[in-house]
Amino acid sequence: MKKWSRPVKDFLRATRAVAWKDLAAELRSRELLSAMLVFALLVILIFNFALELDVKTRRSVTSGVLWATFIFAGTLGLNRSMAVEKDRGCLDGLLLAPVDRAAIYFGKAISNLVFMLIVEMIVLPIYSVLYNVSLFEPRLLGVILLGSVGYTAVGTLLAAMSVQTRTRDVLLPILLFPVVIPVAIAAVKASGGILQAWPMEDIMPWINLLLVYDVIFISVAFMVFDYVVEE
Amino acid sequence: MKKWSRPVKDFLRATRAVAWKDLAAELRSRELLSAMLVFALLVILIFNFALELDVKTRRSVTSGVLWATFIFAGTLGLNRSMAVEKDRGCLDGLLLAPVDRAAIYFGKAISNLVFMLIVEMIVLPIYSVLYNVSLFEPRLLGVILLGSVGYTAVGTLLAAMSVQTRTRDVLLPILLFPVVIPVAIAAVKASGGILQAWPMEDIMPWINLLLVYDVIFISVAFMVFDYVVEE
Amino acid sequence: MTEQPVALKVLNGLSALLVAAALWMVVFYAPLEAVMGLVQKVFYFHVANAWVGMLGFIAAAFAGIAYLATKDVKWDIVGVAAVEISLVFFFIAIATGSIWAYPVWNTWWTWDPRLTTAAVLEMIYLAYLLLRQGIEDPDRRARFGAVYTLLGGLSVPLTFMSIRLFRTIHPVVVGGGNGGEGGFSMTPAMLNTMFFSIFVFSVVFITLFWHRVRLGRLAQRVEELKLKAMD
Amino acid sequence: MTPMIAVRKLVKRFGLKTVLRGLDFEVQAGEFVALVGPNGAGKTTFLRILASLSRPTMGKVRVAGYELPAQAAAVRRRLGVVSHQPLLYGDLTAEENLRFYGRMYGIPALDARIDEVLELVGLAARRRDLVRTFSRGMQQRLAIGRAVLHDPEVMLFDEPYTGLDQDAAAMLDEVLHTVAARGRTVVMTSHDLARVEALATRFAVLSHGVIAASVRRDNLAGENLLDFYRRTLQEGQASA
Amino acid sequence: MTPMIAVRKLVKRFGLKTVLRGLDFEVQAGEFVALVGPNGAGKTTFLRILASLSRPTMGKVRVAGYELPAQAAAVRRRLGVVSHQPLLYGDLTAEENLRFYGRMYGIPALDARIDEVLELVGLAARRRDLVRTFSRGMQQRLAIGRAVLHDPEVMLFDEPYTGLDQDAAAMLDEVLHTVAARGRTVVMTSHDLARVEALATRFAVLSHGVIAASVRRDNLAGENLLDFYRRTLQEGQASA
Ligand code: HEM
Ligand SMILES: Nc1ncnc2c1ncn2[C@@H]1O[C@H](COP(=O)(O)OP(=O)(O)OP(=O)(O)O)[C@@H](O)[C@H]1O
Ligand SMILES: Nc1ncnc2c1ncn2[C@@H]1O[C@H](COP(=O)(O)OP(=O)(O)OP(=O)(O)O)[C@@H](O)[C@H]1O
Ligand SMILES: [Mg+2]
Ligand SMILES: [Mg+2]
Repeated sequence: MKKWSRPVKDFLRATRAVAWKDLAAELRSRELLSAMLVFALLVILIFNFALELDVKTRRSVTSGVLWATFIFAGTLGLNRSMAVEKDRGCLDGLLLAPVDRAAIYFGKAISNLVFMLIVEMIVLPIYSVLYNVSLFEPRLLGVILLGSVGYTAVGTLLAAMSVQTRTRDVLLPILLFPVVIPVAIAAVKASGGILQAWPMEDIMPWINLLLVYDVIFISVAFMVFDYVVEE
Repeated sequence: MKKWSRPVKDFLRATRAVAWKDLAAELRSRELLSAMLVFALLVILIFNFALELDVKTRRSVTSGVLWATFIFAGTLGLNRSMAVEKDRGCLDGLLLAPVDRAAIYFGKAISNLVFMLIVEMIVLPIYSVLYNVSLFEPRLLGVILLGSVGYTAVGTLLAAMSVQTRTRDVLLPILLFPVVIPVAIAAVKASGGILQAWPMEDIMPWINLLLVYDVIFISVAFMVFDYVVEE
Repeated sequence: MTEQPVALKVLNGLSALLVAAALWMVVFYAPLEAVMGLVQKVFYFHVANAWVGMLGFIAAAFAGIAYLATKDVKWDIVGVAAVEISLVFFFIAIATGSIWAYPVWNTWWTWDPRLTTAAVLEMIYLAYLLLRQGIEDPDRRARFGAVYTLLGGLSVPLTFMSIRLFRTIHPVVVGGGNGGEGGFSMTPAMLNTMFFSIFVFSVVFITLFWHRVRLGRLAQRVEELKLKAMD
Repeated sequence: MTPMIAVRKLVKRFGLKTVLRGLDFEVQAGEFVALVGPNGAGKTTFLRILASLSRPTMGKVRVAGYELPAQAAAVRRRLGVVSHQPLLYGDLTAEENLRFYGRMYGIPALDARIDEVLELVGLAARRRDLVRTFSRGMQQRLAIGRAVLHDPEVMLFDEPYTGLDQDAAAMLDEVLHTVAARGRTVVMTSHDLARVEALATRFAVLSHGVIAASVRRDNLAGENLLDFYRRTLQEGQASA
Repeated sequence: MTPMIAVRKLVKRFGLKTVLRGLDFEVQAGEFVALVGPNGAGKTTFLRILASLSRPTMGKVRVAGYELPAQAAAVRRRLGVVSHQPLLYGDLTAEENLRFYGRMYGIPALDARIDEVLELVGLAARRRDLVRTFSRGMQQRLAIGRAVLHDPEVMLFDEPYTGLDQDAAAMLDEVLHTVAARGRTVVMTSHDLARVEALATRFAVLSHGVIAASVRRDNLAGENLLDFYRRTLQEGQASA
């Protein structure tokens, strides 16, 4: 393996440091994860009441309900994770460090992604017990990973924006939901297809769409993050 | 009409003053209402994806989707309306005034209720166009009023609590949803019954339950609000 | 600066004339479609508004890029102008579509991918307005606005392509089959009318856009003078 | 003469942490008391209790002749407070903010009073501007206007000079002088001993949860306030 | 000798509002400059530009020999900043906060350096406590530790004394003296002219978006700083 150049190493070090401090703080308090988790369960509960999910309809909507849950709970997590940075002016502290701003973006995005994946990995078995559906399907996990990557890529960017506005308490979901809908659709379709055992060639277009959006979102966010945090 | 005594008059004056200043500020910026409204539409959109609502299932879930929408959008509004009070320490300013704290509670609850009702009155026709269902039914409006009263009664109280915590960005829905579920169920059942033209004697129990919860929530909130805002 | 430039006055008149001409063509020149009859005539305005609206959104994204690259407020004014006008045009497209849908599909609305992506697109730019409203600092407002139009622009191609990628009931007549419910094949006269009304609405767009940019400039002048007076 | 503020054996705990430990304190009508003490001594906590924003854990507190917390409403009517934060609504104009608070206090002839107060704090020209467009100094001015709107008998000021420039500080000095001249009672906290020394008629040092010392300006006897403050804290440390 | 900070014709606009209007400013290595001026003069804005947190609208800014904003990373490496807010994570301990920032700066032998800094600001005993349980003064101490962690050549302090009690202020005085003795360059804003007068080697008055006057302590010629400040502002007004 070729040795990485110094700037690349600095970049990775900074990314790791940012992600590490989020994870370390969370490992201690676990307040973000527990909030996301409780909220996710409440959303499932609300869906349950709202839709009186019965066995027949249940199957066809599983992937939709799951993704809606992830999206709502994810917003909560993104909001909180950025609020922490605004709290005692930490965002300025980050920006004062001699590291590439993209490293800060990736650090935050990684910790957000990890939180989201953890919540998803807990919600999945709970959901499958509650509704008696089997969700253990390696391909499903792959789709969930892809969907979550796209979601947190653009979510981290928009959370960094919304937290700097006057209406920060309400803005994130409003900004995020419409933009992230292509990812959500592709994820719902792909997971639905997998759960209903569609032939692979019907699922692939959706997975490809997911991949395309992941790449687009990551590169756009990477390029514009600088403008979002500078003054 | 009997002349009201001085304390009662003071109480009403303070309640009116609190509600007035929220409404005056909102009338100018309209940012809370537009945020709630856009968010409500987004929630409907997400539900739509999640559930691929088709014409057959649609009818039976209308009331559930509507109420889930109101609940999510309402949380947004409650959060923002209380965040405004924390912003420049205004909550302390309110508490310093020589008025009964219950008047402050009712003032906030009234403005929250008004915002919620306005949003509902805009969402209803949009929803009925989007899903091609008729929602103009005086009894339905009555149920929506009752449900919203219960929701804002307890929501205003819990928002006052959550805004004073460290994790205020995430706490409100987690506190509110489980508590408000009885109201939500009763409201969903009653509105569903009305939309599906159940006989009135099947609907009445739910409306009674709503009334009971409204009374309970208002009186409990009225009694404990003092403890929530004092230190 | 206060007086309208001659070219703009000419455009005003021209726009009025062209709209009249387009109306004439739609009513008298374009033939009646065999199956759908009169409502099909809405087609010409429907497509023209949708096209112009989407082009405006794309233009806003480019203005966003230009703003981020140059930090020249001019581009911010251009961006807002493009978004605001396109929002109206695109809304007209949705409304006319709805009017057309009622007799043809027997519903005002259905959650078809085309309709949904169109609704999402409209929501994105509503969110854009809310975002701007929540920011005081004009630089940040312009920067965040630019970033968001960039993200929003990503959804335009998806909306455009939705009828060509997914199974939908919304017809494709240009460069595609005759799919969908209510599709038809265009006679040359229809084609002429369509292209003419696209041209007409483009001119109307440019006229309005010019007015809006002038308004933005004037508002800026007013701010400048206010600041001078305060100094 | 009954004192305007009378505090006996006041204890305040936050959970297990005891902040005030049996504090005794008295202020006569018309006095201007400066409350000084180290970070975390409990000055803000104490003022919040006097302002009825926080409940004493134990002890007796009387303000303007009324018991706290039992007769809080009567106390609040007679109290003006300036805290770290301006207690203003950003989405309302200067005038609307005062009108709102005026209604909460039930002030008669409110419009005239609002004009008067805006004049006093020098904001008459900006009365129709949203408060969130105000600079920090202007917000602080309006916060002071808000506190004196109902012409309270007792004023509580928590570090009101924080962040103010020389001009704004001079304006506040003037307001404080007017208020004192009209016989109002003032309690103010500050870390700026030099400023406080020039203003107050009495100095009280809050340390380890009690008023460790209290001295009238006339009795400082040539010693400067900083030395007095240092000495008090050292004695406290020695005895602890 | 090239100056440590060199600013030429700096203009900063927020939208249409011009805050800095062609400001010229130079600081030699080892100088301790106090930046004073009325509320809203643009002191914080100026320091944020020097700190690379905000971009100049026009003009040239060089810090430690590097151009801003082009060579921001090089400047940031050599810069220590204390702002109004502590820039600390409440959910991390004192030690973890320093470790995090240490990693961001790529400090070698980090553990030893952290011990040293905690000792310096007097928080060694509280190193494993969460920062959110710290009092305001303790947070400010740690913020100072954070700023000096990587031993920066240039330090920017924005009203660092705000809210500090006498002890904490003395600690900060000491840190500033040590820093100055080691030949570091310091720019500090404050509204407390008395304090500033005792510390800085040069005073600069920021008013109407430019440095209206700048004087070395040796050249104050018996005039006290407050008078100098007042005179400068008046002359500015007269000429405007
Ligand atoms: C509310 C409902 C509707 C919405 C939101 C909508 C939206 C749009 C949009 C955004 C376009 C422009 C994009 C493009 O040209 O590909 C479009 C084009 C078009 N719409 Fe609709 N539409 C609606 C209803 C309808 C209905 C009911 C019909 C007819 C049955 C219809 C027929 C067409 C046709 C023929 C085009 C041109 C398609 C082409 O480019 O080949 N639309 N519509
Ligand atoms: N709500 C609270 N919960 C727990 N502890 C508190 C609370 N409010 C204050 N404290 C603690 O009480 C002590 C006194 O705080 P207070 O704010 O009254 O100090 P202060 O004298 O005003 O200090 P400063 O000079 O820094 O303003 C501090 O140790 C603080 O941590
Ligand atoms: N992000 C911003 N957007 C718009 N205006 C701003 C922004 N930041 C500062 N200003 C304006 O710039 C001016 C200078 O502000 P700044 O905070 O630099 O003043 P200051 O000298 O630090 O004042 P103080 O002594 O009160 O701290 C003020 O009028 C302020 O309103
Ligand atoms: Mg205090
Ligand atoms: Mg400042």
